[in-house]
Amino acid sequence: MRDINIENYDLSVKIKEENDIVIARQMVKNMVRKMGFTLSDVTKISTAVSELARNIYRYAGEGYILLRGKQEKDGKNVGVEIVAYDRGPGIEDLDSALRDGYTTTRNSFGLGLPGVRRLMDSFSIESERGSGTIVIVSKKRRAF
Amino acid sequence: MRDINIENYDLSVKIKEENDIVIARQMVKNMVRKMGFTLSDVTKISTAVSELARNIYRYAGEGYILLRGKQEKDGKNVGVEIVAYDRGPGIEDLDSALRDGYTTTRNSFGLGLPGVRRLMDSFSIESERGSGTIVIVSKKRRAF
Amino acid sequence: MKYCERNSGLSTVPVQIELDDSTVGALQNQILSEIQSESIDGIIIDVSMVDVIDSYISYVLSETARMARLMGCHTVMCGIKPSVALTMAQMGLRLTGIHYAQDLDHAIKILERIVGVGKQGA
Amino acid sequence: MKYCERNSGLSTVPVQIELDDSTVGALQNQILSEIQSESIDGIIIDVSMVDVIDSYISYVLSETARMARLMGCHTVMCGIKPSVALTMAQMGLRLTGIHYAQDLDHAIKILERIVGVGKQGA
Ligand SMILES: Nc1ncnc2c1ncn2[C@@H]1O[C@H](COP(=O)(O)OP(=O)(O)O)[C@@H](O)[C@H]1O
Ligand SMILES: Nc1ncnc2c1ncn2[C@@H]1O[C@H](COP(=O)(O)OP(=O)(O)O)[C@@H](O)[C@H]1O
Repeated sequence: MRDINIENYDLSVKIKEENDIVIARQMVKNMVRKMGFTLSDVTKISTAVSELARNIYRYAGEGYILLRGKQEKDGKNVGVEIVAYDRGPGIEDLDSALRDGYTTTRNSFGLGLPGVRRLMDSFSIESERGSGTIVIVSKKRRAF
Repeated sequence: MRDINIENYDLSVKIKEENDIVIARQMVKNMVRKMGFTLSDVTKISTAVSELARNIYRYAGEGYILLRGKQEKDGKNVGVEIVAYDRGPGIEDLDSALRDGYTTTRNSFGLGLPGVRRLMDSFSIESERGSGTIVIVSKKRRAF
Repeated sequence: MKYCERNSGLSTVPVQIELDDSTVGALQNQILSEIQSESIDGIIIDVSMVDVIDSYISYVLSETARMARLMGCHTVMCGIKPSVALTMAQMGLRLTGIHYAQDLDHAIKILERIVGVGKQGA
Repeated sequence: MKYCERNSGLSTVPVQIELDDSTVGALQNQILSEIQSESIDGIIIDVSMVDVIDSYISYVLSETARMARLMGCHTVMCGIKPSVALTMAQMGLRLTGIHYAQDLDHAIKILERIVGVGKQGA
Protein backbone atom coordinates (compact mmCIF):
# COMPACT_ATOMS: atom_id res chain seq x y z
CA MET A 1 0.00 0.00 0.00
CA ARG A 2 1.11 3.55 -0.64
CA ASP A 3 2.50 5.63 2.18
CA ILE A 4 0.38 8.44 3.56
CA ASN A 5 2.23 11.18 5.43
CA ILE A 6 -0.18 13.19 7.53
CA GLU A 7 2.25 16.12 7.59
CA ASN A 8 1.47 16.77 3.94
CA TYR A 9 -2.15 17.63 4.73
CA ASP A 10 -3.70 20.89 5.88
CA LEU A 11 -6.09 19.17 8.23
CA SER A 12 -6.18 15.81 9.95
CA VAL A 13 -9.01 14.49 12.11
CA LYS A 14 -8.53 11.21 13.91
CA ILE A 15 -11.53 8.85 13.88
CA LYS A 16 -11.71 6.59 16.92
CA GLU A 17 -15.21 6.92 18.30
CA GLU A 18 -18.65 7.39 16.81
CA ASN A 19 -18.77 11.08 17.65
CA ASP A 20 -15.67 11.70 15.53
CA ILE A 21 -17.79 11.09 12.40
CA VAL A 22 -19.69 14.30 13.12
CA ILE A 23 -16.51 16.15 14.11
CA ALA A 24 -14.78 15.15 10.86
CA ARG A 25 -17.65 16.27 8.68
CA GLN A 26 -18.01 19.57 10.55
CA MET A 27 -14.29 20.35 10.28
CA VAL A 28 -14.23 19.48 6.59
CA LYS A 29 -17.41 21.48 6.02
CA ASN A 30 -15.77 24.54 7.59
CA MET A 31 -12.62 24.16 5.51
CA VAL A 32 -14.29 23.74 2.13
CA ARG A 33 -16.74 26.53 2.88
CA LYS A 34 -13.79 28.83 3.54
CA MET A 35 -12.15 27.59 0.34
CA GLY A 36 -15.11 29.00 -1.56
CA PHE A 37 -16.93 25.85 -2.64
CA THR A 38 -20.61 26.33 -3.47
CA LEU A 39 -23.22 25.29 -0.91
CA SER A 40 -24.18 22.22 -2.86
CA ASP A 41 -20.55 21.11 -3.26
CA VAL A 42 -19.96 21.74 0.46
CA THR A 43 -22.92 19.43 1.15
CA LYS A 44 -21.65 16.77 -1.24
CA ILE A 45 -18.14 16.83 0.21
CA SER A 46 -19.43 16.77 3.82
CA THR A 47 -21.71 13.85 3.01
CA ALA A 48 -18.85 11.95 1.37
CA VAL A 49 -16.69 12.53 4.46
CA SER A 50 -19.51 11.30 6.66
CA GLU A 51 -19.60 8.00 4.70
CA LEU A 52 -15.83 7.55 4.71
CA ALA A 53 -15.47 8.39 8.41
CA ARG A 54 -18.26 5.98 9.31
CA ASN A 55 -16.59 3.19 7.33
CA ILE A 56 -13.35 3.82 9.24
CA TYR A 57 -15.20 3.73 12.56
CA ARG A 58 -17.27 0.67 11.67
CA TYR A 59 -14.82 -1.53 9.82
CA ALA A 60 -11.36 -0.40 10.92
CA GLY A 61 -12.05 1.00 14.40
CA GLU A 62 -9.53 3.79 13.95
CA GLY A 63 -8.13 5.96 11.18
CA TYR A 64 -7.84 9.46 9.77
CA ILE A 65 -9.68 11.89 7.56
CA LEU A 66 -7.14 14.14 5.83
CA LEU A 67 -7.69 17.20 3.69
CA ARG A 68 -5.55 19.43 1.56
CA GLY A 69 -6.02 22.12 -1.02
CA LYS A 70 -5.02 21.07 -4.48
CA GLN A 71 -3.86 23.01 -7.49
CA GLU A 72 -5.69 21.78 -10.55
CA LYS A 73 -3.77 20.95 -13.74
CA ASP A 74 -4.87 24.16 -15.42
CA GLY A 75 -2.76 25.91 -12.78
CA LYS A 76 -5.32 28.44 -11.68
CA ASN A 77 -8.31 26.50 -10.44
CA VAL A 78 -8.12 24.94 -7.03
CA GLY A 79 -9.78 21.92 -5.62
CA VAL A 80 -9.70 19.79 -2.54
CA GLU A 81 -8.28 16.34 -1.95
CA ILE A 82 -9.64 14.19 0.86
CA VAL A 83 -8.11 10.98 2.10
CA ALA A 84 -9.68 8.37 4.36
CA TYR A 85 -6.89 6.28 5.72
CA ASP A 86 -6.91 3.35 8.11
CA ARG A 87 -4.75 0.38 9.07
CA GLY A 88 -7.73 -1.87 9.65
CA PRO A 89 -8.53 -5.28 8.19
CA GLY A 90 -8.83 -4.06 4.60
CA ILE A 91 -11.69 -4.81 2.21
CA GLU A 92 -12.14 -8.48 1.35
CA ASP A 93 -13.75 -8.00 -2.04
CA LEU A 94 -13.06 -4.58 -3.49
CA ASP A 95 -15.12 -5.03 -6.66
CA SER A 96 -18.18 -5.96 -4.68
CA ALA A 97 -17.64 -3.13 -2.17
CA LEU A 98 -17.92 -0.61 -4.99
CA ARG A 99 -21.20 -2.07 -6.25
CA ASP A 100 -24.52 -0.47 -5.30
CA GLY A 101 -26.23 -2.40 -2.56
CA TYR A 102 -23.27 -4.46 -1.39
CA THR A 103 -22.77 -4.38 2.37
CA THR A 104 -21.39 -6.67 5.04
CA THR A 105 -23.41 -5.01 7.77
CA ARG A 106 -27.05 -4.90 8.72
CA ASN A 107 -28.86 -1.58 8.69
CA SER A 108 -27.32 -0.29 5.53
CA PHE A 109 -28.22 0.43 1.92
CA GLY A 110 -24.67 -0.47 0.86
CA LEU A 111 -24.52 2.84 -1.00
CA GLY A 112 -21.61 4.36 0.94
CA LEU A 113 -18.60 3.85 -1.32
CA PRO A 114 -20.51 3.93 -4.63
CA GLY A 115 -22.30 7.07 -3.37
CA VAL A 116 -19.01 8.77 -2.48
CA ARG A 117 -17.69 7.89 -5.92
CA ARG A 118 -20.66 9.61 -7.57
CA LEU A 119 -20.47 12.70 -5.35
CA MET A 120 -16.81 13.43 -6.03
CA ASP A 121 -14.88 14.25 -9.23
CA SER A 122 -12.19 11.63 -8.71
CA PHE A 123 -12.14 8.48 -6.62
CA SER A 124 -9.44 5.92 -5.97
CA ILE A 125 -9.30 3.14 -3.44
CA GLU A 126 -6.52 0.85 -2.33
CA SER A 127 -6.99 -1.91 0.20
CA GLU A 128 -4.84 -4.77 1.38
CA ARG A 129 -5.96 -7.64 3.60
CA GLY A 130 -4.57 -7.00 7.05
CA SER A 131 -2.91 -3.71 6.08
CA GLY A 132 -5.77 -1.26 5.76
CA THR A 133 -7.67 0.91 3.34
CA ILE A 134 -6.92 4.21 1.63
CA VAL A 135 -9.65 6.09 -0.20
CA ILE A 136 -8.55 9.23 -2.05
CA VAL A 137 -11.19 11.52 -3.51
CA SER A 138 -11.08 15.01 -4.91
CA LYS A 139 -13.39 17.74 -6.09
CA LYS A 140 -12.75 20.82 -8.20
CA ARG A 141 -14.05 24.16 -7.05
CA ARG A 142 -16.69 25.41 -9.41
CA ALA A 143 -18.12 28.88 -9.71
CA PHE A 144 -21.73 27.67 -9.55
CA MET B 1 14.44 17.75 20.16
CA ARG B 2 11.69 15.31 20.99
CA ASP B 3 9.79 13.54 18.23
CA ILE B 4 6.23 14.59 17.54
CA ASN B 5 4.06 12.06 15.70
CA ILE B 6 1.02 13.76 14.27
CA GLU B 7 -0.81 10.42 14.14
CA ASN B 8 -1.10 10.50 17.91
CA TYR B 9 -3.30 13.58 17.84
CA ASP B 10 -7.05 13.90 17.34
CA LEU B 11 -6.71 17.01 15.23
CA SER B 12 -3.96 18.55 13.19
CA VAL B 13 -4.10 21.88 11.39
CA LYS B 14 -1.22 22.91 9.18
CA ILE B 15 -0.13 26.54 9.43
CA LYS B 16 1.37 27.89 6.23
CA GLU B 17 -0.40 31.14 5.50
CA GLU B 18 -1.83 33.96 7.58
CA ASN B 19 -5.39 32.77 7.18
CA ASP B 20 -4.50 29.45 8.82
CA ILE B 21 -4.17 31.28 12.17
CA VAL B 22 -7.92 31.90 12.14
CA ILE B 23 -8.66 28.39 10.87
CA ALA B 24 -6.58 26.81 13.64
CA ARG B 25 -8.27 28.77 16.38
CA GLN B 26 -11.74 28.07 14.99
CA MET B 27 -11.08 24.34 14.71
CA VAL B 28 -9.65 24.19 18.23
CA LYS B 29 -12.54 26.30 19.54
CA ASN B 30 -15.02 23.80 18.07
CA MET B 31 -13.19 20.83 19.55
CA VAL B 32 -12.84 22.15 23.10
CA ARG B 33 -16.41 23.43 23.08
CA LYS B 34 -17.58 19.92 22.20
CA MET B 35 -15.32 18.53 24.92
CA GLY B 36 -17.36 20.50 27.44
CA PHE B 37 -14.94 23.27 28.43
CA THR B 38 -16.55 26.37 29.91
CA LEU B 39 -16.96 29.45 27.72
CA SER B 40 -14.14 31.25 29.45
CA ASP B 41 -11.77 28.30 29.10
CA VAL B 42 -12.76 27.95 25.44
CA THR B 43 -11.82 31.61 24.99
CA LYS B 44 -8.50 31.19 26.82
CA ILE B 45 -7.56 28.10 24.82
CA SER B 46 -8.57 29.70 21.49
CA THR B 47 -6.57 32.81 22.33
CA ALA B 48 -3.52 30.71 23.25
CA VAL B 49 -3.80 28.85 19.94
CA SER B 50 -4.04 32.16 18.10
CA GLU B 51 -0.72 33.27 19.66
CA LEU B 52 1.05 29.98 18.98
CA ALA B 53 -0.22 29.72 15.40
CA ARG B 54 0.86 33.29 14.69
CA ASN B 55 4.34 32.60 16.04
CA ILE B 56 4.60 29.60 13.71
CA TYR B 57 3.47 31.70 10.75
CA ARG B 58 5.69 34.66 11.61
CA TYR B 59 8.91 33.04 12.77
CA ALA B 60 8.92 29.54 11.26
CA GLY B 61 6.82 30.03 8.13
CA GLU B 62 5.23 26.62 8.46
CA GLY B 63 4.21 24.19 11.17
CA TYR B 64 1.32 22.46 12.91
CA ILE B 65 -1.22 22.99 15.67
CA LEU B 66 -2.07 19.61 17.18
CA LEU B 67 -4.74 18.72 19.72
CA ARG B 68 -5.66 15.67 21.70
CA GLY B 69 -7.87 14.80 24.61
CA LYS B 70 -5.98 13.90 27.73
CA GLN B 71 -6.88 11.76 30.71
CA GLU B 72 -5.87 13.57 33.88
CA LYS B 73 -3.88 11.77 36.57
CA ASP B 74 -6.96 11.36 38.75
CA GLY B 75 -8.25 9.06 35.99
CA LYS B 76 -11.68 10.61 35.68
CA ASN B 77 -11.15 14.22 34.73
CA VAL B 78 -10.24 15.00 31.18
CA GLY B 79 -8.29 17.82 29.72
CA VAL B 80 -6.80 18.92 26.46
CA GLU B 81 -3.22 18.98 25.25
CA ILE B 82 -2.21 21.34 22.48
CA VAL B 83 1.09 21.28 20.65
CA ALA B 84 2.55 23.97 18.40
CA TYR B 85 5.25 22.34 16.36
CA ASP B 86 7.54 23.73 13.69
CA ARG B 87 10.88 22.96 12.06
CA GLY B 88 11.77 26.61 11.72
CA PRO B 89 14.88 28.49 12.91
CA GLY B 90 14.25 27.90 16.62
CA ILE B 91 14.31 30.55 19.33
CA GLU B 92 17.65 32.26 19.84
CA ASP B 93 17.21 33.17 23.48
CA LEU B 94 14.55 31.08 25.18
CA ASP B 95 14.76 32.79 28.58
CA SER B 96 14.17 36.18 27.04
CA ALA B 97 11.37 34.90 24.81
CA LEU B 98 9.42 33.90 27.89
CA ARG B 99 9.81 37.32 29.49
CA ASP B 100 6.99 39.86 29.30
CA GLY B 101 7.69 42.47 26.69
CA TYR B 102 10.43 40.65 24.79
CA THR B 103 9.93 40.61 21.06
CA THR B 104 12.08 40.50 17.94
CA THR B 105 9.39 42.02 15.78
CA ARG B 106 7.83 45.43 15.45
CA ASN B 107 4.12 45.81 16.17
CA SER B 108 4.02 43.58 19.18
CA PHE B 109 3.64 43.74 22.94
CA GLY B 110 5.91 40.68 23.30
CA LEU B 111 3.23 39.09 25.45
CA GLY B 112 2.55 36.07 23.25
CA LEU B 113 4.47 33.24 24.91
CA PRO B 114 4.26 34.58 28.49
CA GLY B 115 0.55 35.20 27.91
CA VAL B 116 -0.01 31.65 26.69
CA ARG B 117 1.85 30.37 29.73
CA ARG B 118 -0.52 32.25 32.04
CA LEU B 119 -3.67 31.18 30.18
CA MET B 120 -2.92 27.45 30.33
CA ASP B 121 -2.44 25.02 33.23
CA SER B 122 0.83 23.59 31.98
CA PHE B 123 3.40 24.97 29.57
CA SER B 124 6.59 23.52 28.19
CA ILE B 125 8.79 24.72 25.38
CA GLU B 126 11.70 23.16 23.58
CA SER B 127 13.65 24.90 20.87
CA GLU B 128 16.85 24.15 19.03
CA ARG B 129 18.71 26.49 16.70
CA GLY B 130 18.03 25.34 13.17
CA SER B 131 15.77 22.47 14.23
CA GLY B 132 12.56 24.15 15.29
CA THR B 133 10.30 24.82 18.21
CA ILE B 134 7.82 22.69 20.15
CA VAL B 135 5.42 24.29 22.59
CA ILE B 136 3.23 21.89 24.59
CA VAL B 137 0.43 23.29 26.71
CA SER B 138 -2.51 21.72 28.46
CA LYS B 139 -5.65 22.67 30.31
CA LYS B 140 -7.90 20.68 32.63
CA ARG B 141 -11.61 20.74 32.08
CA ARG B 142 -13.31 22.44 34.97
CA ALA B 143 -16.97 22.40 35.90
CA PHE B 144 -17.15 26.21 36.27
CA MET C 1 -35.16 16.94 19.32
CA LYS C 2 -38.50 17.72 20.84
CA TYR C 3 -42.06 17.47 19.67
CA CYS C 4 -43.38 20.94 19.16
CA GLU C 5 -46.79 20.41 17.73
CA ARG C 6 -49.43 17.80 18.32
CA ASN C 7 -53.03 17.79 17.34
CA SER C 8 -55.58 15.27 16.26
CA GLY C 9 -53.42 12.21 15.65
CA LEU C 10 -50.55 14.10 14.07
CA SER C 11 -47.08 14.66 15.44
CA THR C 12 -44.29 16.94 14.18
CA VAL C 13 -40.65 16.11 14.87
CA PRO C 14 -38.15 18.91 14.22
CA VAL C 15 -34.71 17.39 13.72
CA GLN C 16 -31.67 19.16 15.08
CA ILE C 17 -28.96 20.51 12.85
CA GLU C 18 -26.27 17.87 13.33
CA LEU C 19 -27.51 14.30 13.20
CA ASP C 20 -25.00 11.85 14.60
CA ASP C 21 -25.51 8.10 14.52
CA SER C 22 -26.77 7.71 18.08
CA THR C 23 -29.08 10.73 17.77
CA VAL C 24 -30.74 9.29 14.70
CA GLY C 25 -31.21 5.99 16.58
CA ALA C 26 -32.75 7.82 19.54
CA LEU C 27 -35.00 9.70 17.13
CA GLN C 28 -36.29 6.43 15.73
CA ASN C 29 -37.04 5.03 19.19
CA GLN C 30 -38.80 8.17 20.25
CA ILE C 31 -40.99 8.29 17.14
CA LEU C 32 -41.97 4.63 17.36
CA SER C 33 -42.78 4.71 21.07
CA GLU C 34 -44.83 7.85 20.56
CA ILE C 35 -46.84 6.18 17.81
CA GLN C 36 -47.43 3.24 20.11
CA SER C 37 -48.43 5.12 23.25
CA GLU C 38 -50.52 7.88 21.67
CA SER C 39 -52.85 7.35 18.78
CA ILE C 40 -50.97 8.93 15.95
CA ASP C 41 -51.71 8.33 12.26
CA GLY C 42 -49.29 10.86 10.82
CA ILE C 43 -45.71 11.80 11.60
CA ILE C 44 -44.05 14.87 10.08
CA ILE C 45 -40.25 14.82 10.23
CA ASP C 46 -39.03 18.37 9.77
CA VAL C 47 -35.45 18.32 8.39
CA SER C 48 -35.29 21.99 7.41
CA MET C 49 -32.31 22.53 9.74
CA VAL C 50 -30.36 19.45 8.68
CA ASP C 51 -27.18 20.03 6.62
CA VAL C 52 -26.15 16.45 5.88
CA ILE C 53 -28.24 13.32 5.28
CA ASP C 54 -25.90 10.46 4.48
CA SER C 55 -26.63 6.80 3.76
CA TYR C 56 -26.93 5.73 7.38
CA ILE C 57 -29.27 8.56 8.36
CA SER C 58 -31.32 7.81 5.23
CA TYR C 59 -31.45 4.16 6.15
CA VAL C 60 -32.70 4.81 9.67
CA LEU C 61 -35.32 7.33 8.52
CA SER C 62 -36.50 4.92 5.85
CA GLU C 63 -36.66 2.07 8.35
CA THR C 64 -38.55 4.26 10.79
CA ALA C 65 -41.15 5.08 8.16
CA ARG C 66 -41.49 1.40 7.30
CA MET C 67 -42.01 0.41 10.93
CA ALA C 68 -44.39 3.34 11.50
CA ARG C 69 -46.42 2.15 8.50
CA LEU C 70 -46.71 -1.30 10.06
CA MET C 71 -48.12 0.44 13.12
CA GLY C 72 -50.68 2.24 10.94
CA CYS C 73 -48.90 5.57 10.71
CA HIS C 74 -47.86 7.56 7.64
CA THR C 75 -44.61 9.54 7.51
CA VAL C 76 -43.95 12.80 5.69
CA MET C 77 -40.56 14.46 5.55
CA CYS C 78 -40.67 18.22 5.10
CA GLY C 79 -38.33 21.12 4.47
CA ILE C 80 -35.41 19.19 3.01
CA LYS C 81 -32.76 21.63 1.76
CA PRO C 82 -32.22 21.60 -2.02
CA SER C 83 -28.50 20.88 -1.60
CA VAL C 84 -29.29 17.91 0.66
CA ALA C 85 -31.90 16.56 -1.77
CA LEU C 86 -29.44 16.95 -4.65
CA THR C 87 -26.72 15.09 -2.75
CA MET C 88 -29.06 12.24 -1.82
CA ALA C 89 -30.25 11.93 -5.39
CA GLN C 90 -26.70 11.83 -6.73
CA MET C 91 -25.72 9.14 -4.22
CA GLY C 92 -28.70 7.06 -5.27
CA LEU C 93 -30.41 7.28 -1.88
CA ARG C 94 -34.16 6.94 -1.99
CA LEU C 95 -36.19 7.05 1.21
CA THR C 96 -38.83 4.45 0.44
CA GLY C 97 -42.16 4.75 2.17
CA ILE C 98 -41.70 8.41 2.99
CA HIS C 99 -43.74 11.20 1.44
CA TYR C 100 -42.02 14.52 0.78
CA ALA C 101 -43.41 17.98 1.44
CA GLN C 102 -42.00 21.46 0.87
CA ASP C 103 -43.00 22.77 4.26
CA LEU C 104 -45.17 22.04 7.28
CA ASP C 105 -48.42 23.27 5.70
CA HIS C 106 -47.81 21.14 2.67
CA ALA C 107 -47.00 18.14 4.92
CA ILE C 108 -50.26 18.54 6.82
CA LYS C 109 -52.18 18.74 3.52
CA ILE C 110 -50.56 15.53 2.33
CA LEU C 111 -51.44 13.70 5.53
CA GLU C 112 -55.01 14.99 5.39
CA ARG C 113 -55.32 13.62 1.89
CA ILE C 114 -53.86 10.23 2.76
CA VAL C 115 -55.51 9.44 6.04
CA GLY C 116 -57.79 12.29 6.87
CA VAL C 117 -55.87 13.09 10.05
CA GLY C 118 -55.63 16.63 11.25
CA LYS C 119 -58.97 17.51 9.63
CA GLN C 120 -60.76 17.86 12.91
CA GLY C 121 -58.18 20.44 14.00
CA ALA C 122 -58.18 22.41 10.76
CA MET D 1 -16.91 45.84 9.03
CA LYS D 2 -19.05 48.76 8.18
CA TYR D 3 -19.89 52.01 9.83
CA CYS D 4 -23.45 51.88 10.97
CA GLU D 5 -23.95 55.09 12.85
CA ARG D 6 -22.58 58.54 12.40
CA ASN D 7 -23.70 61.74 13.95
CA SER D 8 -22.09 64.91 15.18
CA GLY D 9 -18.41 63.98 15.05
CA LEU D 10 -18.88 60.48 16.32
CA SER D 11 -18.39 57.23 14.47
CA THR D 12 -19.28 53.69 15.51
CA VAL D 13 -17.35 50.70 14.15
CA PRO D 14 -18.92 47.31 14.68
CA VAL D 15 -16.25 44.64 14.41
CA GLN D 16 -17.00 41.31 12.79
CA ILE D 17 -16.89 38.07 14.68
CA GLU D 18 -13.60 36.62 13.45
CA LEU D 19 -10.74 39.10 13.37
CA ASP D 20 -7.83 37.87 11.29
CA ASP D 21 -4.57 39.75 11.01
CA SER D 22 -5.25 41.43 7.71
CA THR D 23 -8.78 42.39 8.73
CA VAL D 24 -7.54 44.13 11.85
CA GLY D 25 -5.00 45.99 9.70
CA ALA D 26 -7.73 47.06 7.28
CA LEU D 27 -9.84 48.15 10.24
CA GLN D 28 -7.05 50.43 11.43
CA ASN D 29 -6.62 52.02 8.01
CA GLN D 30 -10.32 52.59 7.64
CA ILE D 31 -10.68 54.20 11.05
CA LEU D 32 -7.70 56.50 10.57
CA SER D 33 -8.68 57.63 7.09
CA GLU D 34 -12.22 58.29 8.30
CA ILE D 35 -10.92 60.46 11.14
CA GLN D 36 -8.81 62.36 8.64
CA SER D 37 -11.42 62.93 5.95
CA GLU D 38 -14.42 63.63 8.14
CA SER D 39 -14.31 65.65 11.32
CA ILE D 40 -14.60 63.01 13.97
CA ASP D 41 -13.68 63.51 17.63
CA GLY D 42 -14.92 60.17 18.95
CA ILE D 43 -14.63 56.61 17.68
CA ILE D 44 -16.61 53.77 19.25
CA ILE D 45 -15.25 50.32 18.46
CA ASP D 46 -18.00 47.79 19.13
CA VAL D 47 -16.45 44.37 19.86
CA SER D 48 -19.61 42.73 21.21
CA MET D 49 -19.43 40.03 18.51
CA VAL D 50 -15.73 39.29 18.86
CA ASP D 51 -14.78 35.92 20.41
CA VAL D 52 -11.00 36.23 20.55
CA ILE D 53 -8.78 39.27 21.12
CA ASP D 54 -5.18 38.10 21.17
CA SER D 55 -1.96 40.08 21.60
CA TYR D 56 -1.68 41.15 17.97
CA ILE D 57 -5.28 42.35 17.74
CA SER D 58 -4.80 44.18 21.05
CA TYR D 59 -1.64 45.77 19.75
CA VAL D 60 -3.28 47.07 16.59
CA LEU D 61 -6.34 48.40 18.46
CA SER D 62 -4.07 50.09 20.98
CA GLU D 63 -1.94 51.61 18.24
CA THR D 64 -5.04 52.77 16.40
CA ALA D 65 -6.26 54.57 19.51
CA ARG D 66 -2.84 56.17 20.00
CA MET D 67 -2.75 57.42 16.40
CA ALA D 68 -6.38 58.56 16.59
CA ARG D 69 -5.50 60.55 19.72
CA LEU D 70 -2.69 62.30 17.85
CA MET D 71 -5.31 63.27 15.28
CA GLY D 72 -7.49 64.72 18.05
CA CYS D 73 -9.90 61.79 18.35
CA HIS D 74 -10.85 59.75 21.43
CA THR D 75 -11.48 55.99 21.26
CA VAL D 76 -13.96 53.98 23.31
CA MET D 77 -14.24 50.20 23.07
CA CYS D 78 -17.66 48.84 23.97
CA GLY D 79 -19.38 45.53 24.52
CA ILE D 80 -16.33 43.41 25.23
CA LYS D 81 -17.43 39.91 26.28
CA PRO D 82 -16.56 39.01 29.88
CA SER D 83 -14.65 35.89 28.77
CA VAL D 84 -12.58 37.99 26.36
CA ALA D 85 -11.87 40.63 29.03
CA LEU D 86 -10.86 37.90 31.48
CA THR D 87 -8.52 36.33 28.96
CA MET D 88 -6.88 39.64 28.10
CA ALA D 89 -6.43 40.45 31.77
CA GLN D 90 -4.84 37.08 32.47
CA MET D 91 -2.45 37.47 29.54
CA GLY D 92 -1.42 40.87 30.82
CA LEU D 93 -2.78 42.75 27.82
CA ARG D 94 -3.80 46.31 28.49
CA LEU D 95 -5.15 48.48 25.71
CA THR D 96 -3.57 51.80 26.62
CA GLY D 97 -5.31 54.96 25.54
CA ILE D 98 -8.67 53.26 25.09
CA HIS D 99 -11.69 53.91 27.25
CA TYR D 100 -14.01 51.02 27.99
CA ALA D 101 -17.81 51.06 27.97
CA GLN D 102 -20.40 48.40 28.69
CA ASP D 103 -22.52 49.21 25.69
CA LEU D 104 -23.14 51.80 23.02
CA ASP D 105 -25.15 54.16 25.23
CA HIS D 106 -22.46 54.09 27.85
CA ALA D 107 -19.81 54.69 25.17
CA ILE D 108 -21.66 57.76 23.90
CA LYS D 109 -21.96 59.11 27.47
CA ILE D 110 -18.23 58.67 28.00
CA LEU D 111 -17.41 60.51 24.80
CA GLU D 112 -19.83 63.32 25.66
CA ARG D 113 -18.10 63.72 29.00
CA ILE D 114 -14.60 63.74 27.52
CA VAL D 115 -15.02 65.94 24.49
CA GLY D 116 -18.58 67.06 24.40
CA VAL D 117 -19.17 65.38 21.06
CA GLY D 118 -22.55 63.96 20.25
CA LYS D 119 -24.26 66.51 22.49
CA GLN D 120 -25.74 68.45 19.64
CA GLY D 121 -27.45 65.29 18.45
CA ALA D 122 -28.71 64.15 21.85
N1 LIG E 1 -12.38 1.24 5.70
C1 LIG E 1 -12.87 -0.01 5.49
N2 LIG E 1 -12.25 -1.09 6.02
C2 LIG E 1 -12.72 -2.34 5.80
N3 LIG E 1 -13.85 -2.61 5.09
C3 LIG E 1 -14.53 -1.58 4.54
C4 LIG E 1 -14.08 -0.24 4.72
N4 LIG E 1 -14.95 0.57 4.06
C5 LIG E 1 -15.88 -0.24 3.50
N5 LIG E 1 -15.64 -1.55 3.78
C6 LIG E 1 -16.42 -2.73 3.31
O1 LIG E 1 -17.08 -2.38 2.10
C7 LIG E 1 -18.49 -2.59 2.21
C8 LIG E 1 -19.26 -1.58 1.41
O2 LIG E 1 -19.04 -0.28 1.96
P1 LIG E 1 -20.10 0.87 1.70
O3 LIG E 1 -20.38 0.93 0.24
O4 LIG E 1 -19.59 2.10 2.34
O5 LIG E 1 -21.43 0.39 2.38
P2 LIG E 1 -21.78 0.17 3.91
O6 LIG E 1 -20.67 0.76 4.75
O7 LIG E 1 -23.03 0.90 4.07
O8 LIG E 1 -21.88 -1.30 4.05
C9 LIG E 1 -18.77 -2.54 3.70
O9 LIG E 1 -19.92 -3.26 4.04
C10 LIG E 1 -17.50 -3.15 4.29
O10 LIG E 1 -17.55 -4.57 4.27
N1 LIG F 1 7.92 29.28 16.74
C1 LIG F 1 8.92 30.18 16.88
N2 LIG F 1 10.05 30.06 16.14
C2 LIG F 1 11.06 30.97 16.27
N3 LIG F 1 11.03 32.00 17.13
C3 LIG F 1 9.94 32.18 17.88
C4 LIG F 1 8.83 31.29 17.81
N4 LIG F 1 7.89 31.70 18.70
C5 LIG F 1 8.39 32.79 19.30
N5 LIG F 1 9.63 33.10 18.83
C6 LIG F 1 10.53 34.22 19.28
O1 LIG F 1 10.17 34.57 20.61
C7 LIG F 1 9.85 35.96 20.71
C8 LIG F 1 8.77 36.18 21.75
O2 LIG F 1 7.55 35.59 21.32
P1 LIG F 1 6.15 36.08 21.88
O3 LIG F 1 6.25 36.16 23.36
O4 LIG F 1 5.10 35.23 21.31
O5 LIG F 1 6.02 37.57 21.38
P2 LIG F 1 5.83 38.13 19.90
O6 LIG F 1 5.56 36.99 18.98
O7 LIG F 1 4.69 39.04 20.04
O8 LIG F 1 7.13 38.80 19.60
C9 LIG F 1 9.44 36.35 19.31
O9 LIG F 1 9.63 37.73 19.09
C10 LIG F 1 10.37 35.48 18.46
O10 LIG F 1 11.65 36.06 18.33
